[in-house]
Amino acid sequence: MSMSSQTAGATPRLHLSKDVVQVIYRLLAAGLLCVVLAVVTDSFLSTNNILNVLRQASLLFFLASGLTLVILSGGLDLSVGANIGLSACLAATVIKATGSPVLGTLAGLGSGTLVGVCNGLMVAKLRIPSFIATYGMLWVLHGLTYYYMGGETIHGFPPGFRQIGSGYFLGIPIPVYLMLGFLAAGTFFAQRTVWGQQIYAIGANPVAARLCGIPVDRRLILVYAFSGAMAGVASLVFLARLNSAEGDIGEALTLPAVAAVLIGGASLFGGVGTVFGTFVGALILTLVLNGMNLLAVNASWQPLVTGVIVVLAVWLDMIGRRRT
Amino acid sequence: MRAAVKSPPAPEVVEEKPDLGTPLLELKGISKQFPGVKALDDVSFAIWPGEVHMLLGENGAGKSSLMKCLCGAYQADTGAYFHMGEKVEIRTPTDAKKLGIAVIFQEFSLVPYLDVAQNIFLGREFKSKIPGLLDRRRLYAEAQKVLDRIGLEVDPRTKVHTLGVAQQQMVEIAKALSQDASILVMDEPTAALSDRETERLFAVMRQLQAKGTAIVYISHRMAEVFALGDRITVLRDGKNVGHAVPGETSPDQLVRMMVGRTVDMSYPRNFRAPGDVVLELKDISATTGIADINLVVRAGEIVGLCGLVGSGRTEVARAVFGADAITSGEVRVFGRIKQGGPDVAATEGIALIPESRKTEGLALIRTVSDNLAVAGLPKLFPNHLFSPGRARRSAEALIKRLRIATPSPNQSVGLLSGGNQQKVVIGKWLAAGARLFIFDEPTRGIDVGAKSEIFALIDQLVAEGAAVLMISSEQAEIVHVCDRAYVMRGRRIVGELSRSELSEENIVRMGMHDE
Amino acid sequence: MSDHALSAAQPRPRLPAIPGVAIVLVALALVFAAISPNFLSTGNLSNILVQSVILLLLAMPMTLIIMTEGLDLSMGAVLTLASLVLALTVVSTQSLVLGLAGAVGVGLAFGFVNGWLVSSLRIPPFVATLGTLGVAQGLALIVSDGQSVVGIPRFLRQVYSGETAGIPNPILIGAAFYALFHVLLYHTKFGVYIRALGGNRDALTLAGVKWQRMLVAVYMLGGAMAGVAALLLTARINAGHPTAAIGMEFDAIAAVALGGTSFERGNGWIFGTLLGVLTVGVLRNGLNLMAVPSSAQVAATGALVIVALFLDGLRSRKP
Amino acid sequence: DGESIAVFTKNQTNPYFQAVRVGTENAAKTMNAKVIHYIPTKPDSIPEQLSQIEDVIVKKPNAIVFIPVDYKAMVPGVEQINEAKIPVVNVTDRSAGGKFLAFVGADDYNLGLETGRYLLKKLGGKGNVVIIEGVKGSLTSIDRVRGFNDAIKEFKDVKLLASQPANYQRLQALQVMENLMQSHPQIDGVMAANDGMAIGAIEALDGANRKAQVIGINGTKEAVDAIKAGKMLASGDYNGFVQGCIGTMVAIRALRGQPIVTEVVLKPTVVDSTNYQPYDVAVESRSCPAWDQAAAMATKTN
Ligand SMILES: Nc1ncnc2c1ncn2[C@@H]1O[C@H](COP(=O)(O)OP(=O)(O)OP(=O)(O)O)[C@@H](O)[C@H]1O
Ligand SMILES: Nc1ncnc2c1ncn2[C@@H]1O[C@H](COP(=O)(O)OP(=O)(O)OP(=O)(O)O)[C@@H](O)[C@H]1O
Ligand SMILES: [Mg+2]
Ligand SMILES: [Mg+2]
Repeated sequence: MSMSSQTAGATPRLHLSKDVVQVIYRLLAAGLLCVVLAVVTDSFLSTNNILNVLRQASLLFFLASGLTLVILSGGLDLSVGANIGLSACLAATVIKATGSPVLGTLAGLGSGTLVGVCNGLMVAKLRIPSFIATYGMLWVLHGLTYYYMGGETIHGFPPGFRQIGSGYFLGIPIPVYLMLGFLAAGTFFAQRTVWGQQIYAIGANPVAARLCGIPVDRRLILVYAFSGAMAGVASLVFLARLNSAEGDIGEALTLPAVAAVLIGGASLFGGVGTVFGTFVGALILTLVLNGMNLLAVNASWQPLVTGVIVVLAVWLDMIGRRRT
Repeated sequence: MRAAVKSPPAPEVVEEKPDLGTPLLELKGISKQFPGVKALDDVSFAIWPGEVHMLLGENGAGKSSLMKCLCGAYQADTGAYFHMGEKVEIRTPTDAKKLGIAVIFQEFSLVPYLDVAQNIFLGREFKSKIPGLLDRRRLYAEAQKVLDRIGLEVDPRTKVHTLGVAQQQMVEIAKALSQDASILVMDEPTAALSDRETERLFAVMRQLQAKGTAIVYISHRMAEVFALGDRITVLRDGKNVGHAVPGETSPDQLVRMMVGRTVDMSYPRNFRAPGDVVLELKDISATTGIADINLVVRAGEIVGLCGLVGSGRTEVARAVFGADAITSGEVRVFGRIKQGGPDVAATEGIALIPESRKTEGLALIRTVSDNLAVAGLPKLFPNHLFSPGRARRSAEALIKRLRIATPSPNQSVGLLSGGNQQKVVIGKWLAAGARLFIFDEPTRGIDVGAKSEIFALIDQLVAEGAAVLMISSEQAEIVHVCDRAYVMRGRRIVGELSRSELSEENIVRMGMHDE
Repeated sequence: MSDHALSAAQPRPRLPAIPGVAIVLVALALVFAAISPNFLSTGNLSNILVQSVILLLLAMPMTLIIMTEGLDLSMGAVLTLASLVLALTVVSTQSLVLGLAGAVGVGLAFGFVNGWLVSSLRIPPFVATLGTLGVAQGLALIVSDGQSVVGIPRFLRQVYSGETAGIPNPILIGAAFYALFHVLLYHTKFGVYIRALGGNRDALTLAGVKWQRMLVAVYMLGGAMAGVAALLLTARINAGHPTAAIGMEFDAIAAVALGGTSFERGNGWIFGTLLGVLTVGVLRNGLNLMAVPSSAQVAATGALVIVALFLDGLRSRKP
Repeated sequence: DGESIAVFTKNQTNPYFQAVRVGTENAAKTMNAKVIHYIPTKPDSIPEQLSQIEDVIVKKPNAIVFIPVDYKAMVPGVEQINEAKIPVVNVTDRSAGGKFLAFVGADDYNLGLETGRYLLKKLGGKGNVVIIEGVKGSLTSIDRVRGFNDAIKEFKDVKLLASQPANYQRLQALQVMENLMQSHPQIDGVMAANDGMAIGAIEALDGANRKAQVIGINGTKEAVDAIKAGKMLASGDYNGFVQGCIGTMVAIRALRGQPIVTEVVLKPTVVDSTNYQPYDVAVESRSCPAWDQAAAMATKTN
């Protein structure tokens, strides 16, 4: 990406902040998708289906929100999916062994965070490029999980624990509340705290950030730890929702999570993006899959349609931003 | 939109066109609009063969933009080009090349993992007899010739990313010279060079001039303007405000044309008795090669650090700031031993203004406001909660104080002119409330007006009790501004000059004294 | 990216300039040779080489793509689709040439689309190729209807299992393409521009080079190589299969990274990629010979990548 | 004695293959042989299993028990094993080519058919059903779904609403089911091509507070628990454990020159709330049938 073209693309003329403009465009895209689906199917606009979409999006969002901060800092975390697998299996074991959902929750969050910290240490201290460090971590985690599970599954958890995945409060699924909570917290952290600002600065130019006195290593470790912790959250919601743990539980989710962040307007070069954008990105991806299921699109076509929509969404977004 | 101050009308200058026959290249009525900025407004400009044409103006006046229009990097919104009287189109760099235009850009256009020779001949590779392949032998032979011509002693097979800033600048120059162009544009080529390389460059320029090459030269160094220039064009706020001839104009007059007011270029200082020791280096050696560095900076002083390019000044600055690891010796700041990286340094009140603004100083994709706030975040927001409004107000104050020309605090820093970018780098440390400032080439690319303001600012900082260590390749600056200076050679300190001993001759004598 | 154009001089290396991947490769080979008596047999070594060729064919163009600060996530899916097209064509026409043309054609088409999305529409490579990954995968399912394509004629299998002058064909093919890529990267304009595409695109613009076309060409090269790899893959599994090579792009990316090519600034080398591919091959082979459980193999693969890059990092600490 | 048997399975994540592996180990232990497992590090990877075959040939085990990750694409690998003259027994998925000592498996089609019929009978021969398919193109999925469909054809009043794949993945099955429930207000029965997907569907139904009868295939511990708890109707028994046992026994007996059988296709059993007890034990604590029993199940002998 050439400097002039890229930067030229990102400059609004008005005082309307860049982020706000991005978000508006992306919401429009999601809205358009909704209108299309509402017109071509009769079941899309039911309350049930909307809640359904939101709950499915929440699983993706947990992963993607952690990933957003990593990508903002100029890195990538490919290990989130594998992290879910390990954390879910550990949490499941602990719940089974102790009967205590609280201890299980702590185990899931703890192992997720620990993996994240390891990623952070590799990236910050050993200076291994994040793509590679977390890709290596992905394999290590898979290996550990496969070894630990030996091809078995763990299933059947106490109803109290299952609430966080399949429960409702005031008619709205609990994961949706969790999603909105993390959306608010993530947005606040990124936009309204000094640490968040420093993460943006690191992503935009790590060398300059270091020479500005930002403790780059510590912030990076924080970012990866957060991403790991969010994988831990996702693993718990998965566990509670699916009522069983198996080794490859999160495997298929890594690329969609990255896609959600990128559709949300973040740049893999770092320094650009918002948590809210990621939220909309996750929503768009989920809507596409939901729509295809509602329309009973032949399964062979699903990857193709998803692929085209991912590219279209990002392209429209870029045009939108260039216009401003 | 631009932040220029209201100014009295510029003094009247002779507006008659000298009768020199048909210009080699003439630009008429060039305008260029960027979002929020009218960079060029109906500018006309002409160059004749064999002349060195100085292009002057404040930071952000539109000099680089004009040259980018001239070489096809930007497309002008309106305007026409005439080559030897004939109307031509310059829409792409290729068009410009065909007309024999070569450019040395203000921002480097080098490829880090190609070697020096490949960079010099990028886009003009030599074909081998075997179709499709390259003639590498010829490439290195030709490159060696160009390097010899400008006196750069670097193996043409060296990868460019291993070179220092000055050497990269020389490669950039070599790249333009190798094109044997009839029009050569040089955008602040000497901003990163020391006197020795500069001399060499001037010699080459005189040869070219003798051969009939037209040279457009942009510089903020007044001495160069008068030493080299045949004719001068001054831009202000994107407009051509007049022509001048060096022999008939004084520096003061030129400056007034540029900035629309009088600027005191003697950089007045109030020398005071220094206070407590703020920085003390004892026998510092670092992985970067500097050895046995001893120096002291007291509160209320500006201490210079001079020497040739590559003498290790930057490395000393980085070692103090903790950016490079120290292998032996100790750094004392405010009497306490300092250990740790730049984050520790920043919390202890040290500021480093690095030499390379693009790679080390700025987050180019972020806004002016973001960049100005980033070093001062902990100070501005002690409770860790960031407030965009507060950051913006702080940025607006700095933009005013440093007179940064930007359409708004929300402009991406990458879109500012070179000098204004440099001001942002300085500005961000003012917000951090540092008490020991290390300036590495702080005035690189900064116009004369801004320069005197920045020195006034530095003077004010020391008056308030701050301590300053300043690196500059412009010896005149060191001589004018510093209380004392250390001279470096071969990565060691070879001497100290007190205020009374501080003169350009002494610096050169100490720093150059070759083995 | 070009914004971070040129860093200041880097400190001199403190360790000898041996790339991490070479250290790891030699160390692995020594360990396996010591533990497993079969490891150093000619049969086994040729085995490793033959097994590595398909990955090498993908990893080499991936190296170039990564050097342009790009990425091609669609490679595995395109390889799969090309393999199906090749199988279908060969089965119906009995012509190897037509089949190969079809496979390479599919690869070129996808390469062109990738390149166009990246260079003209300026869609980030990760997103663009993630999109075409889905398209290729979908098409693979559609043309095959989820079934394997079988009935591959004998002559196609011969391409993979045959020998020429006593050397297995895949090794010859791999060597020939390695030579081609070496020349391409170090002795042609294209190679110079690839580095510049990643290092400083503005420099190319200013030098009057139409780099958009170059970028499209790089991705098309990747597609074409996926087509060539499809020939070997189809011959190897004697079938076309809709998931045969899904995910192989990540193996290729890992091999490239293992080889020391960086994701930024056009810094890469093709020999490192060869070493990276061989290291992965040696590791898998050795662990299989030692009958190491699969779960440990999985973990070892990850650890290996990390270690090699860590060794590289030790050598050239960033300032 | 002490023969080494290389066992190839498809992946490390599906409990079914774990059952097969435990079966092979159990049989080998009682017969004083040892097994080494080869599992692709990437689930179901064709090139990787081929590479593993090549590596194993270098090591020359005494015999191989082989589940191809793809029954067609793995034929060249089997041919290499044949060339290396290593005796090999085919388990679970019947390879499309190559020479084997024997095939030990279950009949996916009949399994699908019987389990499907069981569901439809329980529904009283009428109602709306959906099918959740496995990985498209995999033999098991194709045959099981064919069986489901043929069962549906036998009942005129049963309507097939949709047939969607969820790749043998629990989460995908859950989401597919959630989405199907949106467009189909009345679903009476769900036929899933394996237990994991069946459980995923059950979770989706629970989440929406809807009821339907769900069947799966494989007879895993998890399914048995669900049947016990009354959440799942039935699971077709695929009995990987026994397949592993018999496959290994055949291989070892052949090495020792003892008589063997050449084909065992296990009869489908539908596990429901009336007959789950034998399945309600962890695979690790089951034991292989004696050879007489195994030989009695043979569908072909030489
Ligand atoms: N690509 C661009 N997009 C938006 N604004 C631009 C762009 N390039 C230049 N400008 C604006 O145009 C004005 C003129 O810039 P230019 O770089 O020509 O100044 P200059 O005279 O070379 O200054 P300096 O002495 O600091 O190098 C500045 O206000 C700058 O911010
Ligand atoms: N003798 C040398 N041979 C080759 N390169 C050298 C030599 N000395 C220095 N350099 C290069 O020049 C770069 C600039 O040197 P350095 O930063 O140490 O000096 P400086 O005094 O700060 O110069 P500058 O004017 O660039 O700030 C060094 O990093 C190094 O790469
Ligand atoms: Mg300029
Ligand atoms: Mg310096």
